[in-house]
Amino acid sequence: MEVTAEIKREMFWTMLLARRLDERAWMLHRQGKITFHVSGIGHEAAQVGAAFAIRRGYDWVVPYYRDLALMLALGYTPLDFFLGLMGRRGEPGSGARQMPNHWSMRSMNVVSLSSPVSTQTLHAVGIAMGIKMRKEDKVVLTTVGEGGTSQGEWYEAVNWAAIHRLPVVFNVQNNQYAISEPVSLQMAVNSVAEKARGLGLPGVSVDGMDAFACLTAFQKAVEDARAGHGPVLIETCVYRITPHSSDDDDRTYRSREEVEAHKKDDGLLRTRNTLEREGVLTPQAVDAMEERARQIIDEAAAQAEATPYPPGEEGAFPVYAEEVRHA
Amino acid sequence: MEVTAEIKREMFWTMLLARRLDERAWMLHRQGKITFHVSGIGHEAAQVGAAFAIRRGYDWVVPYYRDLALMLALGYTPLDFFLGLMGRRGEPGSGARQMPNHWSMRSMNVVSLSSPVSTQTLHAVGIAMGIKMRKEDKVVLTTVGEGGTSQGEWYEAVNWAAIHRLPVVFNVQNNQYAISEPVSLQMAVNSVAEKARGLGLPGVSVDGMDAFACLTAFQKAVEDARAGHGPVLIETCVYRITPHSSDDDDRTYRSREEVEAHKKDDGLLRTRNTLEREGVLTPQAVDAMEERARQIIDEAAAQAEATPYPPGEEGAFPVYAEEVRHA
Amino acid sequence: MPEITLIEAIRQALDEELARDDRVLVIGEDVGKRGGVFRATQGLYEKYGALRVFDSPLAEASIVGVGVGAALYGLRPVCEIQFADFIYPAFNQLISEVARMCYRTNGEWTVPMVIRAPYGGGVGGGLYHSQSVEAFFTHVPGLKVVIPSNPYDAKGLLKSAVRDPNPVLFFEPKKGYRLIRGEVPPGDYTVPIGPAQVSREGHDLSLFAYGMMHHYALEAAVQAAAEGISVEVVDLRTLLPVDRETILASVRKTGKALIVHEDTLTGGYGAEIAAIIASEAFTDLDAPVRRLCGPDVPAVPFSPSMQEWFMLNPERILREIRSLAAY
Amino acid sequence: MPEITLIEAIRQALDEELARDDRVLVIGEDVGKRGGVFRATQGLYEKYGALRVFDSPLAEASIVGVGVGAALYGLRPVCEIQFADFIYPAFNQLISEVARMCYRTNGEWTVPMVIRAPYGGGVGGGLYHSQSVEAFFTHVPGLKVVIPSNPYDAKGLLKSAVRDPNPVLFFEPKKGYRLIRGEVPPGDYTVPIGPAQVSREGHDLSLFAYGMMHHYALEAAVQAAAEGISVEVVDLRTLLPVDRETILASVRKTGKALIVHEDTLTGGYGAEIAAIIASEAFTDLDAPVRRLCGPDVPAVPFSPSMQEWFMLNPERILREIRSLAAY
Ligand SMILES: Cc1ncc(C[n+]2csc(CCOP(=O)(O)OP(=O)(O)O)c2C)c(N)n1
Ligand SMILES: Cc1ncc(C[n+]2csc(CCOP(=O)(O)OP(=O)(O)O)c2C)c(N)n1
Ligand SMILES: [Mg+2]
Ligand SMILES: [Mg+2]
Repeated sequence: MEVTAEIKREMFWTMLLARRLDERAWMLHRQGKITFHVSGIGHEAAQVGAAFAIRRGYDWVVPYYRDLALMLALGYTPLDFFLGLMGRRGEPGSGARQMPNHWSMRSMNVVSLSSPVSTQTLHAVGIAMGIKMRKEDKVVLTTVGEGGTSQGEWYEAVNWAAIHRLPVVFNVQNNQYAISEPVSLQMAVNSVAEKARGLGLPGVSVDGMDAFACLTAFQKAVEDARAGHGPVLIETCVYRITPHSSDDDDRTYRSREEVEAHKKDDGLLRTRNTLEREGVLTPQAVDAMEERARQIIDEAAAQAEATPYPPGEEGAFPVYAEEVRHA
Repeated sequence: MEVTAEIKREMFWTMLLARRLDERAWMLHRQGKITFHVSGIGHEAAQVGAAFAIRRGYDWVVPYYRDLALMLALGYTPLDFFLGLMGRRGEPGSGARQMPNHWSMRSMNVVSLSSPVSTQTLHAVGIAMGIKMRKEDKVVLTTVGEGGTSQGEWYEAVNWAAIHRLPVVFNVQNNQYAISEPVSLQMAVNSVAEKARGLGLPGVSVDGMDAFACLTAFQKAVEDARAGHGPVLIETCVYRITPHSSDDDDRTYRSREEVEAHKKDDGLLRTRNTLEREGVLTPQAVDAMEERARQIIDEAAAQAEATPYPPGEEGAFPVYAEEVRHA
Repeated sequence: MPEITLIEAIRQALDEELARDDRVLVIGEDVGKRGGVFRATQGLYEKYGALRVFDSPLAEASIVGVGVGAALYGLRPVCEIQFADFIYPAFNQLISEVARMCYRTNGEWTVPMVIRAPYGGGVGGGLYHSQSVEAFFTHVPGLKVVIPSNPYDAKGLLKSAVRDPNPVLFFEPKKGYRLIRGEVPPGDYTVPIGPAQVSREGHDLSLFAYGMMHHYALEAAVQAAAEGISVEVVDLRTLLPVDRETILASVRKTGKALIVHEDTLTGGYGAEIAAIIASEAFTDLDAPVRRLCGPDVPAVPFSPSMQEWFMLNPERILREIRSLAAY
Repeated sequence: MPEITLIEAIRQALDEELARDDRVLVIGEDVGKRGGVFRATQGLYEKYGALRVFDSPLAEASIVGVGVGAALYGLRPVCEIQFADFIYPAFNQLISEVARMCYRTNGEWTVPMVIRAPYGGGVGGGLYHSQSVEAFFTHVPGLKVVIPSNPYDAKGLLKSAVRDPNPVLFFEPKKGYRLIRGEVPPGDYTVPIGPAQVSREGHDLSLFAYGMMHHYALEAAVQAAAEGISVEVVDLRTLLPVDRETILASVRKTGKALIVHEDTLTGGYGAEIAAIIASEAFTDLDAPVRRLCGPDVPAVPFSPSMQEWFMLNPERILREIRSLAAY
């Protein structure tokens, strides 16, 4: 699939929007307007690479909490995001029952996420079982952090998909930390890709700061999975530029120098430079995008702030399917 | 370590005793004298290879339910075995609370086993943590079936040991079936050894019908682990010659021809042939061993049958350590 | 009407549901060629193929987690846990995912699925093949919990479970699999999930039970009648949601309540029933609410003597009836 | 005496126990350099080193399972589950192994270990950072379950837990970590596991609570006193084993019982307390046993409005007190 200039600009736009939204969330937190934020800064390039490799709305997506850029690419809106951050009425994924970043978007085949890490990986495999039973040519993309790969459920999921050659692309976003713990405390191998090979599926490691390298890797994996060649694991090597969440203080476990070094090689910057070099973007075009992002974000944030909380009694349902009122 | 003729004879004797005990258990089941038996026939050579590679009573052992031969090598007696089969008073591992083959022998550092597969693998790792903390040069041997390696807990255990280079020898007794399911329904790779490599530890596959090949492989692994080089996984390729248990009917899922073929290449036969060829054993010596085994087994079975059940009310304790009466 | 066994009723329900709705699939260990270790799926693999009667890896978290995915995709998975004792590896999926998918997505996603498991003691299964696990799940909003006591209900309730838009845990009293026979019409019918059933009318006291204990309760009630005590027996059948109306109506009539279950006493399901009665029928009570339950030890011991000590039986229930009636 | 926070009391207990007994070690996610996400282990890594304050992989089954092994080896592990909501992956280890090691080996092996976890809502944590999980464990013979409500008890009970020869689950009301302060003597003392505590004497009704709800109960009791209602408040503190004597003595005195917990109603811990009272204090009761508990929904929703709807508070408890007093 050719990556046209337009696609490249759209990818960049999505990354940019994700970044600015995320930064706004941090600002809202500092202002005391929200209580919690978990950030995707540093992951955007890789997520956008994944998003643009699938048939959005046709393929299935089983994401995790850092996937803001991925979700935006799937049609999640800045307003959706703010409603989630603020727990306001009409939050689309859960009616404000879930914490921020616990996405769900049925219209786009995006499945709901819980907080315990890695449970979702098995859901991706179950969906792929359905796809296989129904002889569809759909693919499931599922994401998780590298720390999450220490969970037995993650292993079981990958193993099951490998045995039955199911159409799943397992994306592990390796940002080098699980809260405070470095990768060396999660695994004895140098990359998650090696783990995949031990389970009998291809494992690929790709530079997650390079959106287009990611796109290429995901396109190949998606193509293989769609063609019935079985699952693939793609490790996107990214870096968590922020603390784990707004509750974290990362100064206790990593140096400022380390973080600063990674900021300089950030995926958003790199993509911008590449696209400017290629003539796909001009500085003026980027400025215009920045302006557009700011406007969109200002408006969405204001609208969310103006939205009330759901009535408390709505917490009473729907415990069972019979009680669903808004589905 | 030199494998003297005496050691070889002892290994053969242990295998033989295990086999005859196991056959007796099947007979007792047919006679309606016991309600359940889970058999180790076909696994003996590999287990004896493992047992003779460790320092028995010094190293730790975390076994699984097929390990009769391993347990005999550790000092478990035929009487212990029959008391377990019949649920009689004085059964040493559990006071007849547990099903047969759920060993425990504290005097020999053999840890108690539950029925849910693979939980024990994590215990082995915890013991190895203690060994490391205390700077001992002990090693932990733990066993499991190949089906058990599908459990997340197994993966987590191996991963943890690999990360911290703990002195554990993980033995997977691959007998090609988990009840009715062939290996191809448990993993996409050709051997469990490959899984180990994906987790960053050496994985070795060895012919489990060859007791001495097993011995050599385990000796090397134990030596490495003891020297602080970290864990090793040894897959012993065996065959479950009997149904899964006395509750199983294996004719529903595998052919008689397959089973018969494996019987012909059984580890006990092979060891006998090897040792006779080497002049370590004579047919007369084997006959004498058979006779000794029969006597021991007859006596033990009779003694167990003559032993009463524990008083039912003993089931009331010890739920808590304060209630222990027999420890 | 033909008399069939409990297990045959379950097999029939599965067979008919697989035939009725091509979204239905069975997932579990040894459910394929082997037809299940209790033969609940005998012949179904041959009839519906390996994709719809699916031999899973030996991994319960996977069985349930993949089931969730399949349900999200639009299928109707019936997951088999080989013994209820082995449901714990799936506990995270059951509590974190299955039970709250509907609630957490405000109904955007639901997981219509059934989780079947044989439970209960008295079968020589020892600590890990005898457990009653219902109380872990009757505390979990979002789940339905069903325990049939007879073939008619088993078939009808299982069909309802398969068609229910919610997740249903379906625990089968395995001691009764072949022991309990009853009339079952061939072909389609359902028994609704929810209502308890007054299986014997009486006026001196109300006896609440389910599963095997319901049979013992009936036996005891017959004997009590011979002594002039009129016992109303209620088969709870659906444990969650609780059928408060039937329970309270019975107690209001008789003024005395005895709750019987095989599971251990403290924190067992009977506590909830007792608490409801104590709160809602206070003025109707002529005697303290009594519970007759398994003793507070971890599970049923193996030795026949201790197993008998653990298990309830009609005689012990009768004694409790006499004592309560005399209050 | 110095006033310290709940979390500081816990930190002190850990620190002093690590210093007192070199068999004690702490295992958990982010407990090392990070000092725990709630800072319960702050400074301990620096003081006792990486082996005794051990950063585990992101895998709760492992944390507990390795803890079991360590305990078998002779150590005294204190396992931290980062949030109680994430204890479910360890459920199999807790139920199948931890709770019944002593029983199943007739006391040959025991697993003295502590499993700590912050629990409870009202902290904006949504469905997966707010759960009360005690009822899953108060049903399990072999476990002890402790929930301290104040710094003095927290320190004294945690020390007792570390020294207990049995496994102890220690749930900490995280909303109170920094909110609740109290006098705590520096240095060593213990509070025994077992006895509940009458924290306020009264004669009109008995109110049973624990954790955060105990504080709300006390507040409500003070307000009730102003209205002329004399409430006896009992801090249950140890949930398993149940302190029947203290509970029954109080109810016999007041004739009325109100049980308050944050966890959802059906099948919650309060059911057992209600059942005990209904059975043992029947003739002393002047009113139905009441339970005031969380609503039967899967867990606390995120949005502040729905969270408030879910959570109990002193006002709601006061209303229930008035209603029961007026009965
Ligand atoms: C089962 C479980 N245990 C603990 C946590 C708490 N927790 C939330 S995120 C996290 C670290 C995740 O690290 P990783 O998987 O690498 O993803 P990242 O956050 O780095 O993207 C932890 C420990 C959790 N959410 N789930
Ligand atoms: C968690 C769990 N699930 C299911 C079972 C039932 N079960 C007992 S043995 C067994 C097969 C084990 O196969 P494998 O690990 O290969 O060991 P083998 O019996 O072949 O030696 C099964 C499914 C169990 N014991 N534990
Ligand atoms: Mg990470
Ligand atoms: Mg096997």
